[in-house]
Amino acid sequence: MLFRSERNEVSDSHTFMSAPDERGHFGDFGGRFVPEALMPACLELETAFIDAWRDPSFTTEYRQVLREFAGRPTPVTPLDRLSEQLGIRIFAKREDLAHTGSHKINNVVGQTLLTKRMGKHRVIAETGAGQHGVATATASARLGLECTVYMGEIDTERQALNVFRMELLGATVVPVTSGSRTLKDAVNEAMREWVTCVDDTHYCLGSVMGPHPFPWMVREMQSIIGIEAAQQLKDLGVENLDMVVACVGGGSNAAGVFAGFANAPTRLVGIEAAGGSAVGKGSPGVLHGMKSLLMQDEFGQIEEAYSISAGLDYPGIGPEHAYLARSGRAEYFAIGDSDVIHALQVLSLSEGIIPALETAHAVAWLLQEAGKEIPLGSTVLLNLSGRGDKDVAQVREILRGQR
Amino acid sequence: MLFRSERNEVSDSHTFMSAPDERGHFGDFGGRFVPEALMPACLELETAFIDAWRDPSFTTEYRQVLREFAGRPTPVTPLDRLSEQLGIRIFAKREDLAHTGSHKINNVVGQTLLTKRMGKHRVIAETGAGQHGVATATASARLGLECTVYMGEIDTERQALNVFRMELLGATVVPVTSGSRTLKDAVNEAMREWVTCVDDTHYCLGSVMGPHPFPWMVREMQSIIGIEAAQQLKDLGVENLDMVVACVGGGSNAAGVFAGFANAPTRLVGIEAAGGSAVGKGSPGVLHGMKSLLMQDEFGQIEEAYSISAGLDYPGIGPEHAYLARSGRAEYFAIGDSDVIHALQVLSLSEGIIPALETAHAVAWLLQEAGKEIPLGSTVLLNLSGRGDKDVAQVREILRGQR
Amino acid sequence: MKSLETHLRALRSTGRKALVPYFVAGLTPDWIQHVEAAVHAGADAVEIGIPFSDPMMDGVVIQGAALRALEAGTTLDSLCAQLLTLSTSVPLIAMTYYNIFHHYGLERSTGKLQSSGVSGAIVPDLPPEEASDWMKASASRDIANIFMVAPSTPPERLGRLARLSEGFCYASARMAVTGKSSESGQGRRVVESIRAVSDIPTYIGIGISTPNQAREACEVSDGVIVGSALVQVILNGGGADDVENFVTSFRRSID
Amino acid sequence: MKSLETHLRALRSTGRKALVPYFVAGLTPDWIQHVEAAVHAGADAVEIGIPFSDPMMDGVVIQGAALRALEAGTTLDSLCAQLLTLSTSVPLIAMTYYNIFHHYGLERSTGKLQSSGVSGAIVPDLPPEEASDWMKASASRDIANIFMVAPSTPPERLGRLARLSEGFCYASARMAVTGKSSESGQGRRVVESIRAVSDIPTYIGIGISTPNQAREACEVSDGVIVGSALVQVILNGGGADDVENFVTSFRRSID
Ligand SMILES: Cc1ncc(COP(=O)(O)O)c(C=O)c1O
Ligand SMILES: Cc1ncc(COP(=O)(O)O)c(C=O)c1O
Repeated sequence: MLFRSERNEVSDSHTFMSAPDERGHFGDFGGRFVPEALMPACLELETAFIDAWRDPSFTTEYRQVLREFAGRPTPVTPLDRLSEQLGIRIFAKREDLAHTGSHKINNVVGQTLLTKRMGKHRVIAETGAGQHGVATATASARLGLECTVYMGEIDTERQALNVFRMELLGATVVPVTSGSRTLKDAVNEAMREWVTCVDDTHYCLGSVMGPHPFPWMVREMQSIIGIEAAQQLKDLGVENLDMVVACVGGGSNAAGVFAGFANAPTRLVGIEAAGGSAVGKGSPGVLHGMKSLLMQDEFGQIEEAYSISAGLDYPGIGPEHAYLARSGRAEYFAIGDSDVIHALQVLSLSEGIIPALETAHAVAWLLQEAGKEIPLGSTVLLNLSGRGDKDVAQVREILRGQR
Repeated sequence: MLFRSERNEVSDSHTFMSAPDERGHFGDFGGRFVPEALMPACLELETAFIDAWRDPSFTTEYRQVLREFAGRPTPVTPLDRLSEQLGIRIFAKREDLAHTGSHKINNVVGQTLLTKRMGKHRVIAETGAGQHGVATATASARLGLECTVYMGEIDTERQALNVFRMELLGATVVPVTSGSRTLKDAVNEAMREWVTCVDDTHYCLGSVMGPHPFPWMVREMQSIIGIEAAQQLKDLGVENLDMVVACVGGGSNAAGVFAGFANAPTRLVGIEAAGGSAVGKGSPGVLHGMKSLLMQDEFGQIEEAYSISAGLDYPGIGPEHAYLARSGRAEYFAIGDSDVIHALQVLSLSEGIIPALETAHAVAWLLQEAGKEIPLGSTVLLNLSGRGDKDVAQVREILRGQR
Repeated sequence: MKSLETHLRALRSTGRKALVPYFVAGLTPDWIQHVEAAVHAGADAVEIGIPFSDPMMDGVVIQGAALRALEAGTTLDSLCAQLLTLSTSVPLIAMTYYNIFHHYGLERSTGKLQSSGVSGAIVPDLPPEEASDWMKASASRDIANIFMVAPSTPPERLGRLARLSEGFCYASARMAVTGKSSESGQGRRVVESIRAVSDIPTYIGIGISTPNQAREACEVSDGVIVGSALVQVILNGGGADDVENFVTSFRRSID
Repeated sequence: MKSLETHLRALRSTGRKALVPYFVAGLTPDWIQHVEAAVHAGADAVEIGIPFSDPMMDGVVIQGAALRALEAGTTLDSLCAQLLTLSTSVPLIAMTYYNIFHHYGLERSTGKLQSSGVSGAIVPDLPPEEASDWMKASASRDIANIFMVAPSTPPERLGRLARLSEGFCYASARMAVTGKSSESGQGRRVVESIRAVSDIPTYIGIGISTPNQAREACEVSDGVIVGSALVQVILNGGGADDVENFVTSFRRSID
């Protein structure tokens, strides 16, 4: 765990990915921009998280559930055939093998345990494609918590099977009909709903975004990825990792894996979808309780993201990423939809791993930049954030359309 | 590994699940009933397997690939809420968390490594629902082997997404139009095809069936399940396991988990689909290269199985299971389609794990027999052979139809 | 003391309960006439909702209205220009989300508001912890910062919010976003808690949708804010007359 | 020596090449007439295919024919009853998969075959390693066991198969299941290997579909087995006349 008992101004101490300041700032970003009605819940959550994260009985249970239920540690797989093709040495951290098929489970296991510890018996969550929703429904079922998931109406139609999956797990899925009827609006709606039920309900946010303490807490709960990977690479005899590459929607899988290498001489690279590129096309702004980089028009209206992958279909990015980008510690690049399908095919064919479309963005960047941004001979860790099973129907349609 | 350097008559030594006799017999069952054209290939395979399985460099690589690529060990999860409901203590061995979503990967990792070792560059396989096909395509992609999968035409239509998944992984899927156009005929066709290409092609059979050495070899390659589970239960403080329960199609996941407990005082229970119940409704016969228990009519024509779950939709059973059943060492029960959906729902709701329909047969039996065949207070290991993601569309249709 | 607060304290001292209707700027081409009709019917101040794409504190009615206003091309610039055409002179209070001002620039925003006749601002997603830059920018422009107090606000926080509030203190009647509600809510309790620590005028809002609810609220508070119910009238196609009738009915009920 | 082998050796000593057509029993109601027509046209022995649900060694033609025969209700009992009506007297050789006999009972099966006039059996999925029970049961019924030798059979195995074979030894021309083939195959090599270890009559089958291929095969072998090509004629709706013409053309070609 990366918990620091003393929370410093990150920029002062010159260590990266330690705790934010008392108000949840990572440099100029972060904070807590929520209606007064939610402030007490955020403060309560902050206290509860700090307390739990320091409590060995909590962290022990958290790690035990990750191990016995969620399948951690996930392996690090050397991608031999792709490495040979590209002239760089690639290892993949296999979050696709975690229960429910992505890194999302790490976070929800932690947050649902925290929900119980806070004496609440219900969680709400937002979801885009449904990965975080399925993960939340899963962790809730395990603990017998009630669970309601907000999902843009368009997404409930596109991802009808994931809706059914959540229902099988006992969750109620509420289609959100406001705004663009996708992820951004699902977050709005979950926040609105949370106002009405903060007493007995925890909002189980799905990425390193939202008001403090969410970005910090979710990063901490995902840091297990990077901590494991650093050790596993050592065990595999890799002494100097040149680069870590991860896709970025809100940024939780990236933050989790970066956390293991933030203070090592390793380049940290986040890959956004070109149509949801908050670092590349965004500017500072305030949305969903945080100050961060956002895609917005000249009057500060938030723009709708568009990406082939629902999980990257978000106009913002977690505030710590905004800070890492502006401080230069991490770099962010964008990949367009057209390169993503090809990357998914290449990884499937060469390594026998069908990645999620989100993850395929990071793969596409490796294919594109090997020998350019990534010097030949480099050693690279790819965070394989999820499996592509949820996406194959969509990919099939797209490839059919191309013929 | 359960390899015994001396292969004994099983019944003589009074140990169970050791190697079969020289001709591949488990008691009265097993053997090698194949056309002469395939005999040399079966003999070559037997030699190659024995040689490889004794070679630490092979078993080391096999275990390394299982660890680094396939995600082993899979965890053992205490099913606390279900245990409380039923009054028995249930642990689940989580094969659903293995790469590609079921235990099938264990076998194909071994067989594809063996294919390379034999100097062959191509594999063929049969598949029903597509789990073994996807697993074979996966392991083949990883090694750069050519891969052709035979699949009943009806199954290619029912499981169009799995066909596409295999294609993404570089495999060629051949629809089989003969006979009942399902799994049984896919096996026939794969065998017919193998005759034409034994020189450079290995037939990667998907369960503990077929001619010697397949039933033995596949069981050995799946025994990692039981070996891991026995150790993990010890680590969890479980000293006396009363019962192991697994679903049985061909019987590979059951054989794999039984292997860890065959010579312990643990009841071994296999659950067949009522419509594919070779032990319950079958009689001795010869099919697909083996003597075993088969569902057949009075003139020895093989009956078509019918099950809600494609993976149990097989009129036979592996010969070692026939032996274990006749010797009394293991017991076999059958569960009808109507109980399966309910069991899938119960496990999803109470534990946050959506099982495969195959696996749900074993769950249904636990629900039905807790307090009856399974005395209250018993400690039971459920082999959770696969995840239900492949089945949710079908389950949704069925539940809709019921409303 | 900012001029809004001076004004509203003076109003209170006359014994009159403040009626503050809420409009979504730019919702219809004649929205300025709607504002004028409300003033004519007895509004003491008007909330000017500046539409935002992601109104986290608003229910479906105001969300829908904001979306329509945005689709009609409403911007901070356009609505401020329109405010200059207003023929009435009650206090105007801007209500919007922080990103609008943050993106436009804090100095630039407050300058714009002031020059458009706005003397107060409610920014529901800007808590005091994050408000210092905004408070600095608004100080020099005589824009009063109105904070909300929620039923969930604990005592220590409540004191701070009440003390920081300028103009009036916004007592949220319920744990909910804007929108109709039939229950009477917790406005009374919230107002009493504010009164215990501050003598600032205190108005109840969130879920006041009938004249009866308004009257009840005014038994304890110094005024009421009426939002969604009025916006609904306009969404239903109501014109200036309907607005006037609507506001009149509330006015009568609280006088 | 079983009587089938005595008969076939005697045939060979006359210099005549053996022509063995294959029929799927029960494929059509008049299948017995087809057999008779073939004999009339010069068949020296006939293979009687007993249909099985899962014919692992057969290509699409014979699979389809077997399925049709089964759907028509063909059983071991029914076809044996029909064999008794045959008006000709060439040797009959049963060909089927082991499960048919295993399930019917080995003693019972061989008894049934003998009493129906069958004097040989080809069971392609019964290798010598598993054949001892069957060989015991067939010994007392004068049923000759015919083993197949494949192009892939290694020398040691080949010797054993040739020695065990009774009646004749079946040289498989290619690594494939039954069905048409245009290439000439490896029959010549297989026959030569068998000749090197045994003087049993040796016939080539698997993929012999034209009179030309048959003639070529008989340059080295003692006879040919013609299966799928003939079954196809019947599947196409051909009657006894067509069978007679078909067999005649093969007879002419190898004489
Ligand atoms: C597999 C996968 N990767 C990445 C993401 C993006 O989220 P984050 O940036 O928080 O990791 C998602 C979101 O659904 C996902 O499912
Ligand atoms: C999840 C799962 N369980 C069980 C089976 C049945 O096979 P076996 O009996 O060989 O384990 C299958 C076959 O597809 C399967 O996918």
